[in-house]
This record gives sequence, structure tokens and C-alpha cells, in this order.
Amino acid sequence: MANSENRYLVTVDDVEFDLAVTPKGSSFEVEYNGARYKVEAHRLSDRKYLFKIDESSSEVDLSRNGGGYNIYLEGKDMIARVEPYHLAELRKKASKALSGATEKIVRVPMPGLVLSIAVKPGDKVKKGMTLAVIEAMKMENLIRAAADGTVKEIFAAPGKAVEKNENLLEIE
Amino acid sequence: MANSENRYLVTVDDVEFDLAVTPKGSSFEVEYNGARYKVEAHRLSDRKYLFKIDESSSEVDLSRNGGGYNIYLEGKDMIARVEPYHLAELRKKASKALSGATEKIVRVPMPGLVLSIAVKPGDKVKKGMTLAVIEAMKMENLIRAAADGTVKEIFAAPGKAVEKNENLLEIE
Amino acid sequence: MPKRIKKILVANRGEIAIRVIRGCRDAGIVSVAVYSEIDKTAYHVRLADEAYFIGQAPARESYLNQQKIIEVAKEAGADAIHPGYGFLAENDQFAALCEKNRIIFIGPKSETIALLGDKLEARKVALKAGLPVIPGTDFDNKDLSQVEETAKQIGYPVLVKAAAGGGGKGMRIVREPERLRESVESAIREAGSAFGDGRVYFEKYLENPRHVEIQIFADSHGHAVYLGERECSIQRRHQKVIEESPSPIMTPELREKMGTAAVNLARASGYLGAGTVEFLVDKNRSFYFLEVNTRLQVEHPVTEMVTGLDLVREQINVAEGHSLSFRQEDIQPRGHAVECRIYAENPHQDFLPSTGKLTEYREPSGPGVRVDSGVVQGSEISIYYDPIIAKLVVWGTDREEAIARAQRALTEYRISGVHTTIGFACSILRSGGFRAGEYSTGYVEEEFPDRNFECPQSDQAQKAAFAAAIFDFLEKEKVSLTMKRRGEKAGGWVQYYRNQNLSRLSKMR
Amino acid sequence: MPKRIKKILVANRGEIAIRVIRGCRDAGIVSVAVYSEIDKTAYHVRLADEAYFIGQAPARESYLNQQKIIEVAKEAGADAIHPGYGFLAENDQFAALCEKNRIIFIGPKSETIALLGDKLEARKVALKAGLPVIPGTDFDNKDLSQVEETAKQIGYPVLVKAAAGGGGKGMRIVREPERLRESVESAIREAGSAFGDGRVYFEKYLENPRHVEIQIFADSHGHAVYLGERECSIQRRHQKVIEESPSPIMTPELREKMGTAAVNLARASGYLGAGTVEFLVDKNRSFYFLEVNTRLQVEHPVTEMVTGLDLVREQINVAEGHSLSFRQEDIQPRGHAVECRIYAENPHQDFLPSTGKLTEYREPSGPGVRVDSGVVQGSEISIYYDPIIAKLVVWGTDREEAIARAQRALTEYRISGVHTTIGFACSILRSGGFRAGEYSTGYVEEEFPDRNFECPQSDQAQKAAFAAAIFDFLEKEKVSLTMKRRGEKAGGWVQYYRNQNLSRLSKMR
Repeated sequence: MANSENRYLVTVDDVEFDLAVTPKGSSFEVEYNGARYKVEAHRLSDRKYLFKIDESSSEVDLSRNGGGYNIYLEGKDMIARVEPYHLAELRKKASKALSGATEKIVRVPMPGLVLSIAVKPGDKVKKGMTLAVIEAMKMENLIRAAADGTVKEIFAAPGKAVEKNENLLEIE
Repeated sequence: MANSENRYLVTVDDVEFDLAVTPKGSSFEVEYNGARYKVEAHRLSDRKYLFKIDESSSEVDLSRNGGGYNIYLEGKDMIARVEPYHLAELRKKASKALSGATEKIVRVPMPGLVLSIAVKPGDKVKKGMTLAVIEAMKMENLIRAAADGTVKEIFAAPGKAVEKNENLLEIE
Repeated sequence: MPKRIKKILVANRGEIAIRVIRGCRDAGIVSVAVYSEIDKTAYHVRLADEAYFIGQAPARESYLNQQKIIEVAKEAGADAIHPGYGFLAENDQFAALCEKNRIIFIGPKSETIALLGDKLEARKVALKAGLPVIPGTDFDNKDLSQVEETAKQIGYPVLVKAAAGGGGKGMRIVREPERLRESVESAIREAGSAFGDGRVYFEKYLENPRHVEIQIFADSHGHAVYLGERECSIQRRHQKVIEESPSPIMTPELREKMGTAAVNLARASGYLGAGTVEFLVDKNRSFYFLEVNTRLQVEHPVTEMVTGLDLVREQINVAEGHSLSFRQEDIQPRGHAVECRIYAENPHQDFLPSTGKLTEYREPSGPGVRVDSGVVQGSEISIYYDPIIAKLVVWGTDREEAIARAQRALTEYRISGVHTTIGFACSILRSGGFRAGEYSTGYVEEEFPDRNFECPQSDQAQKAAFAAAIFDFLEKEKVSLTMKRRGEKAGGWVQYYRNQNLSRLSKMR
Repeated sequence: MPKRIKKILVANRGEIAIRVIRGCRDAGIVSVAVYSEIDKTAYHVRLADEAYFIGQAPARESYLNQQKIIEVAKEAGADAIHPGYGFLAENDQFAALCEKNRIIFIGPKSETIALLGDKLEARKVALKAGLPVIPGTDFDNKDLSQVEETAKQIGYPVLVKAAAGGGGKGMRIVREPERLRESVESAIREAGSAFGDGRVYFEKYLENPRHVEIQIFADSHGHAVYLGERECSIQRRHQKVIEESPSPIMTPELREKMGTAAVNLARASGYLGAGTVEFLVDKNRSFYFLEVNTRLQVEHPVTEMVTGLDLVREQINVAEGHSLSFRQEDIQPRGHAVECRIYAENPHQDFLPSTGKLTEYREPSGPGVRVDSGVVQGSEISIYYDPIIAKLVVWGTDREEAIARAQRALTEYRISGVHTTIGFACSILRSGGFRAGEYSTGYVEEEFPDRNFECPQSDQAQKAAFAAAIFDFLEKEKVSLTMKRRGEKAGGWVQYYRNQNLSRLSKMR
């Protein structure tokens, strides 16, 4: 992938798509599976768009549904979820780790700026609870607990610029 | 007409309809040309209504256009203007008077409350200019000049309750 | 003495009401719609010349309210009532009520409806008229001692059916002798409570036959004809979903045999108007009488497309007392027609009806395409009535062209707001068995055990992934901008977002 | 050697592009759309399998850009180009450019287009092939001395026409000898500047003839047939608006004569594919060759409805090098078809094109109705292209039924946002002369001198008055409430109004 900052893992129903999106003037370039596609998006009405992928057009109904999107396209209803690739990796690693030995140190998944730390030492956390918010890739990324535990130590502070894989906090 | 308060002169393109509208529960009774019609109005979408007149339904596009309405109905575009019957009478009398001897005294067309007087003695007025606003028949009625002239005297004041045909002001 | 019908009350709703209203308009006849509370802005109300309110949403308080409908017909001055299909269409009491009130019921006489509505009686009439019926017999419900002997003569598996039947109630497939008695007893109980008539009978159970039906028409002057067949074996939940004419298994000889049989039954029952004689056809092309539908069929447009006739208009013609406008030899079917019923159902959830508002509704059109629909954009699909949205009926010079056009039309269809059977229909039309014309009533379950029905586009998921990623990208840009502009007043970024980023979702022309 | 076409570029937009794309899809051929800047979300772009941008809105920068279209065809790997009608459809240079680039041009050979596009040459070919032509002659533009003598021989009135003609340019009706010379000279000047070709010729001017045309089809194996006629005499601004088949004046003998004449012309000109031979027919049913349109005609669906053929598919078939799929004796027209063109025009303002966004667009459907449209709800009608919105094509077993259905369908049509010719079409269809089948090309002007075109409902104004009065009543209640609630904060009454009074405009179900 040329530009890992714009790399996403999109899950449509149960199928995963690893792709990169780069704006090009008024359209986009999408890199997927080794190929590059030119994508134009035109708004038709309220929640309806015409997406043109290379030379092929599709009418797409698209609306937010919680953290994902409801999509209706060519007779098919789908649910799509979009994650920055790094976060998706982290999530997967976390759930894998969970099934083996629990990872105690929570690390920064991508270079960014710590916006807030939601916990303090001694707090009990549940799996999925937000631990910190990091601004990166032009968006707020929520760092969540991969398993239940208690916060032991915190290594970062709001306002701090952090590097990838830097220690964020420790849970035991 | 049973209820002159709800009597209207509706002009559709160049044709006049003298009718009365009475709300009846969730629908209306319209009296026209000696007959009574039951009319239901259902909103279909933004500017679109289903009007059911007795047993016959019509889809009607209806939107304001200045003082009137743009109406599209069964393939035909029309412009409708709705006036309380008394005002329409006054307007007609005024324009008739204008073509003969000019009526100098502007009278109150219906019992009501003077909301405002828009002119003062000595003002030059042009035909069509608003002279006063009277609240009556649950609406604000604009009293307009029927011809050019100069305001000579004013007989009423804002807040005053007025009777039908009471003198309002004089123009010379 | 022929009587000119000037005004028809259409005692129905949805697509069939609209079909009949259109037929009235084409014939210069005034149409009167009736509607329930939730149908007050329904399309059939808008399209009819007049419309009358008849009660609350539940059908028994409105569309099944015989007395109210008769009252409205009198108030409106309607000469005739067209019942469509469903609701009161096969109700002999309603037909009799019309007759009593001197309103023409557009359908057979009430006694014909009663006779053929009783499956056991219909079977007897068919036998008498020389039609092949499925081997079977009725028996005395009170003495079940000979049941096992009778079943043995017919041969297992046997089908237990209710005389007053319909909708599969009181019906049992029995494959082993030891389960027979309990099945018969429970069928009697079920039929008794469903129809107030516990009479049941046996038929030999045919495994996956084809369902082929003959359209008949009879007038009051002794003429009766058949208008060819419709193949209706593509079914889900034992209800037809895709029909075609001609049937892929039909030969001119078989058509003439089945047609003649159907006409014989029409004559034997004193039939009047449009009707359908349903047959089962086995692998050897032997056919067996199944039942008669004494009304216009959902799938009648398939016959209209190949014969060029307007069946509603012909119903009116015959109801007026005229002779049929055609003779048997005038019927020269041309080309091939396929109907796909579009239901508001979720094929992935066992065809569960899907309710909601049609936020978008755009029909296909162009060469060979006819859509009989009951809705427009903005219509609401409610829990109260049949979830049929429309019937897509497509004609082609041959079967291949008809199927190609049907597939094309299905991809042009746009319905948002409810689940539909469009993807399901696409799947069927492109499946091997259907294309080869080799399918029976068990086809859907056999071919699609995992219910994986999709429209032909293979890469919808990939397209959706691209669309979601780009949309998300733009949303994230928005969040980023928010944070960079913290000091600014609320709403600032929204403006910026709209101006700068959504312009990438370039404005509609 | 027949070549299978796998991919077709459709060098057009709007309804005809969609018609061809549908034909491609029905035949399993990949379709490629091209589009200008303002057409980027147009329906033909959405419907095609692929779509390529070819330039700015003005046609000469996009749909007439021959080089660009050829480039796109190569890039997309299209085997063939279908030009539709208009734009490049009768451009022999474009056809030649396709040939040069080894792309199949779906139409006649470039030299046939060139030959028949020159009206003077076409006239010569017709004469040679034995067709009756309107008495007339060409003459040497440089020596006008014999012009008066020639005109006298033909007899006044005479029609001066440009050889390269089209759209009425270079055309003059001359009723008196003293105006002849100046008319000829000005026609030469006009033709010269319009077509770069000043050649003109004479024809006798027929007063209010009927315009009847014959659909022809020819393959590359020497077969040529005629598919019956279309009557196209209902015109406004000298353009067809309502067409039907068969023509009300047609007899089997006349059809055979005209058809044979048209086929002879096809043979004489080495014709390939679909074409239309236009004739004028006078009161005595004498017919005269007018011109040949070397392309698919706007009104081709009328022929499709009565013959059951798919003309686009047959064009592709012939372009692939196959023989025609039917012989003359296979053509058995059935029933009657009527087409009403729906234009975005204001019939009350001299048919001025009307632009805007289609805020509502709902097509009619049901028995016998086909709509070939180029738009969907939300589409924009721009100043750049032909203002045709759609063609409503209706079939019936006879002329009366076809007309009744067309009238019904017109009343079902819902278009908001632009003026349309729907009311105009209603007026024509119910006018006495049209119903009697007695009309000529002068009909619209003769019958509707005051242009009072309306849909049949007589009381639209009264209904509008009721609607306006009720709406106004509710609005006034709002104002009254405002005044009674002066002390309250702004917006309070709006809330109240919405809650209390608009509930009278009871919510949609």
C-alpha cells in the first residue's frame, strides 16, 4: 500500500477488504488487491449517491448505522464497517492475545497526539471500555480495553505527541 | 352562504369561484354554487397533497407564489389567488369606482381591530399601496389604496375596534 | 338481455384493484374504489374515479365487510362489483348477496362458486366431466375403520386434504401406514376448526409435480374456451412466485387435451366468466385435476401478454351478458411471457413479510416490460394485507428473450425501504434448471437449500466497501477539522465540511 | 462472415441511448455509454455497463465529437457503435471513420448514408427504382432563366427544397409565379450557408398531405423486407408528436404497394439495416416518395408493438453479418399501437422548450403500456439537448382500445418541474378528427388555432379553487394565532400551527 495513513480495513457483512483511499482532485483513487480504481462520488439526493468505479456506475443508498453504514446497492442490503488498518490490526491482535496470554501493556497503534486519557491508576476496566483518545490519520481514534482488568500505570498524558508502539498504559 | 366569515373569492387563472369553507372535524365542508362538498386534505410529501372532494381524489402540488398559490393538478398548471369575499368586493367596488368617480373615503370592509395605519395625513399614496392592516376573520387584512392620491385625514388609530363600513381615512 | 355496465365498484386494494380500475378506464366505465383507514391515500384511491371509506385496517372490518361494500355500491350507484382476487373473490355468500341486491357480481354464479369451492364436490364434478383426477377417495369421517384399507389401495404416500380447504390447512402428507390414522384425525380437527367443516379426503401424493393451469372463459350463451396454460411451479411457502406461458413442457397435443378437459369442466359446472383449472403434471406428462379458482388469477397478465386479450375487459363483457368476443380458433398465442411477483419479503429470513415506507420506488420499463403495481414512491407496506408490491410481466418473441428481458428489468427495479423478492427472482431466472425449463414445485427448496438469493452482480460487496471507505474518509476529515478548529464557534466546521469536502461528493447537477 | 458483437458503444444520450442499452442487455451484449459534463449522473450513464466522459455540455464538444467517440470506443474495446437517432446517426463521415477504424457502425454503409442524405440524389435513386415521386425537377443553380418555365410545368404552388436539406432550412413554399425567383435565390443562399451546399430543387407542393412512412430492413445477404407503416401526420413545428400503426387510411393493397416501393428503393441503394422510407399521401391515397431516414426512427416502438420484433436487436443481428431473422411473410402485425412523445415544452407558449429539474416523475404502466424514457425523478432537463422526456407507446387489440389506453396512461403520468406536452397529447387523442382517423399534417394548426390543449378533466380549476381556499384558510388561522400570541417567543405559533392545524392536513398514513 502506497500510503498507509489512508489504509482501511472495510468489513462488508463478513467479508474483509484491505484498501487505501487517496483523494485526487474531485475524485478518489482506491487501491485494492494490487489494482488502482478511479472512484467518483456524486450526490443524487438525501442519502443516495452515484458511485462510479472506473467506468461502472452504481446507485448507492448509504446511511450511518451506529459505528457502521447501511448500504443498499444493486438489490442487496449490506452493513459495512470501516476501520483504519492499524486499528483493525490492533483489534485483531488484541483479540488474539486475549485468547492466549493477555497483553498487559497497551501501546500506541499509530503516531499521533494524545487527546485524553479516560482512566487513572487503580480503575477497573471492562473489555471494550475506552482508555484513551488519540488523534491520528485526521481522526479521533478510541483506544479500547482488549480485556477486563485494572489500570496499573499510565505512561502518557493529554497533549503529548506519541510514536507508534510507544507504551500508553499498563493493565493487570 | 351560511357563514360569511368563511366566504372567499378564489380566482384561478381568470375564473372566479365564490365559496365558503367550514372546518368539520378533520375535514372541511366547502359550499360552492349552491352545493356542499366534503373535502379532505392529506399531506403526501413536501408540497404535495391529496385532496379528496366528496368521492374524487386529486394529487395536488401546492406552493406559495407571492400572494397566491402555484397549483399543479391533473396535468394543468394554475395560479390561484384567495381573497376574503368582503375584501374582494371592496377591491372590485374600488376599481369600479375608480373607473367612475373616485371613492374618497376608505371604509372598513369588515368588523375588526385596527392593527396599524401605514400612512399619515399629507402622504402621497400610489394605487395598491398598503394603507392600514385590520385583523378580522382570523387574519390580517391589508387595506390598500384603490387609486393614486394624497392622504387627507385619518379617522382610526391602531388598537381601535372598528365596525364594518366605518370610515378609516380619506384620500383626495 | 345484455346490460351495459356503467359503473363498477372494485372490492379490493393494491395491484389488483389498480389493474381493474385501469381496465374500467380503458373501457370507459366509471370506477369506484373502497378503502380502509390506512389506505386513505393509497394509489388505488387516487386512481379511481370515486373512492369510499369502508372501515378500519383489519380486513374483516373493511375489505371483508360484505354489508358495507354492498351499501357503498348502492350509494355510489354501481351496476357491478369486481372482487379482484383474495378477500371476497371466492365467497359464494357475497356473490349471492350481490345477486340479491341486483348488483352484478363479476364472476361465476354464487352456486358455481359454492360448488367448485368445495374441493370434494369439485373433484366429483371433474370425475363426472371425464377429467383425470389424482387417485383418491372421500370417506365417512365418523367411521375411520376402512381408512387404512383405502389408503393401501391408493398407495403411499397419500395426501389428506380438507374439502373446504385452502392455504394448506387440514392438509397432511402421510408416508407410512402407521401414521395414517393420527394424521387423518388431526386433519379433521384442523379442518373443522379452520373452516367449520371437518370433511377430509385422500389423494395420492405426487412427488414434486409441475403445477400447470389452464385459463378458461365462459359466457352465458353456452360458449366456453381455453386461453392456453400457465406454468406455476416456481413456488415458495407453497405460493407461486414466478409464472410463465407457455409452459416449457407443453406440446400442442397436451395443450389441447388439458384445454379440452378444462372446458369440459367449465361446461359441467355451468361456469361463467374467467376461471382457472389447476392441474398437476407428473414426469410422464400425465395430468391430474387439482382444483378450480373461480376468479381472476394473480398471474393473469401472463396470458394477456401472449394472447393480446384484456381479461378484465372480457370479464366485464361476459358479465354484461354478451357473447365471448373470440372463439377458440381465434386464440393464437404469440411469443413467451414471464411474470415475477415482487413481494415485500425477506428471502433470507424465510420470506418473512417486510413492512415499511417505500422511500424510493422506480419501476423498469422499455421493450416487452409491463408492471402491474399497487404502490408509488412514498407508499407504506403495512402488516395488514398481502405483501405483494407489484408484478413484473415481461414478453419476448421466445422464452430466452423473455427471460433475458425479465433479468434486465429486475436489475432496473429500484425499491428502498423494505426487503423484496427481487434478488430471489434474479437467482431463479439465472439458475440452470429454470433456464432449461426443468423444474417442479420443489425447485426452490432443492436448488437453494441455503437461500442464497442474489442479483447477478457479483461484486456488490466490493463496491459497497469502496463506497463506505470513501464516505468514511470524508467523515473523518470532518472530525479532524473539528479538532483543529476547537477555538471556533460550534458549527464552523460543519460549514467548512459542507463547503470543502462534500464538494468532493460533487453536487447533483 | 458473421462476427459476434460483444460490446457496443452507444453514441447518444437520453431515451434512445437507454433504449439501445436495454436492447444490448437483452441480447447479452456489454453496453458502453458516453456522457457530457452535465450528463454525469444521467440515467443512461447509470444503466450502461460502462460509461466514459467525452466533453462539455454543448453537443459539438461531446456527442458530436467524432474523434473522441472513436477513441473511447477503442479504449473500451467496443466492437460496434450504435448512433441512435440525431447527433451522428446520419453522418456519413462518422460512419466512414468507424469503418476506417474497423469498428462496426450499426447502420447502413457510409456511402449509402451519403447517397440518401442528399435529397436530390435520393430522389434520383427513387425515380430509377420506379417509386412515385412528387412532380418536380432539379435545375442548374447558375442559370435561373428556365426556372419559371419549369415551375409552370409542375404547377403552383411549388416547394423549393435544399438538396442537403433538413430541419426546413432552404425550404420555401411558392404560391405565385412572381415570387418564384426571389424565393429560389434566397433558398440557395440559406442552403449554402446552412449546409455549405447551395443546390436546391422544385417539388409540387401538396396541401396538407398525410405523412406515412414504411419501416424497412435489409441484410448483407440480399434480403430486404418492409415491416408495415407508421402514420406520422400529427405534427407541431413540422415535427412528429403522435404516431400510430397501422395508419387509419391504410388498406392491404396500399400497404403492399408502398412496402414494395420501399423495398425496391432499399435494393436500389444497397441498403443495410433499419431504415425508414417517408412518403406523402394525398386525399386520393396516391403516395409520393419524400425521403429516407437511414437510421432507427424515434417512433420505432410503434412498429415493435404491432410486429413483436425488437428492431435494435435486429439491427445488431444484421450488423453482425447475419441474415434477417424473418422473411416478409413472417411479418403479421397484430393490433394497433399509438405513440405519444412527451416533450418538456410549453404547448401554450408555442411549444417553447421548458427546462428544470423533474421534482416528481412517475410513469404510467399496466396493460398495453410501454414507456421509453430517458429520465428518472431528479433528472434535469437542460437547454443543451432535445427536450424529449419519454415516449409513451400503447398497444390495443384495435385502434379504439389503443387510444383509450393511451388516454388512460396520459392521465396516470405525473411530471412536476417542467411543462410537458401531456395535456396537448390528451387534446389530440380526444379530438374528433383524430378519433375518426381523419387528419393530415395540418391538423394541429387547423383544429387548435387557440392552442387550448388540456387533459380531459373538466373541473381542474374548481378543484384548484377548493384546494387553495382550504390551504389559505389554514394559513390564515396561523396568522391569527400569531397575533393572539404576540407576547410569546418567536416560533411558538409555528409549533402550535404545526401541531394543531396542520393535523387537519392530516399526516400521511
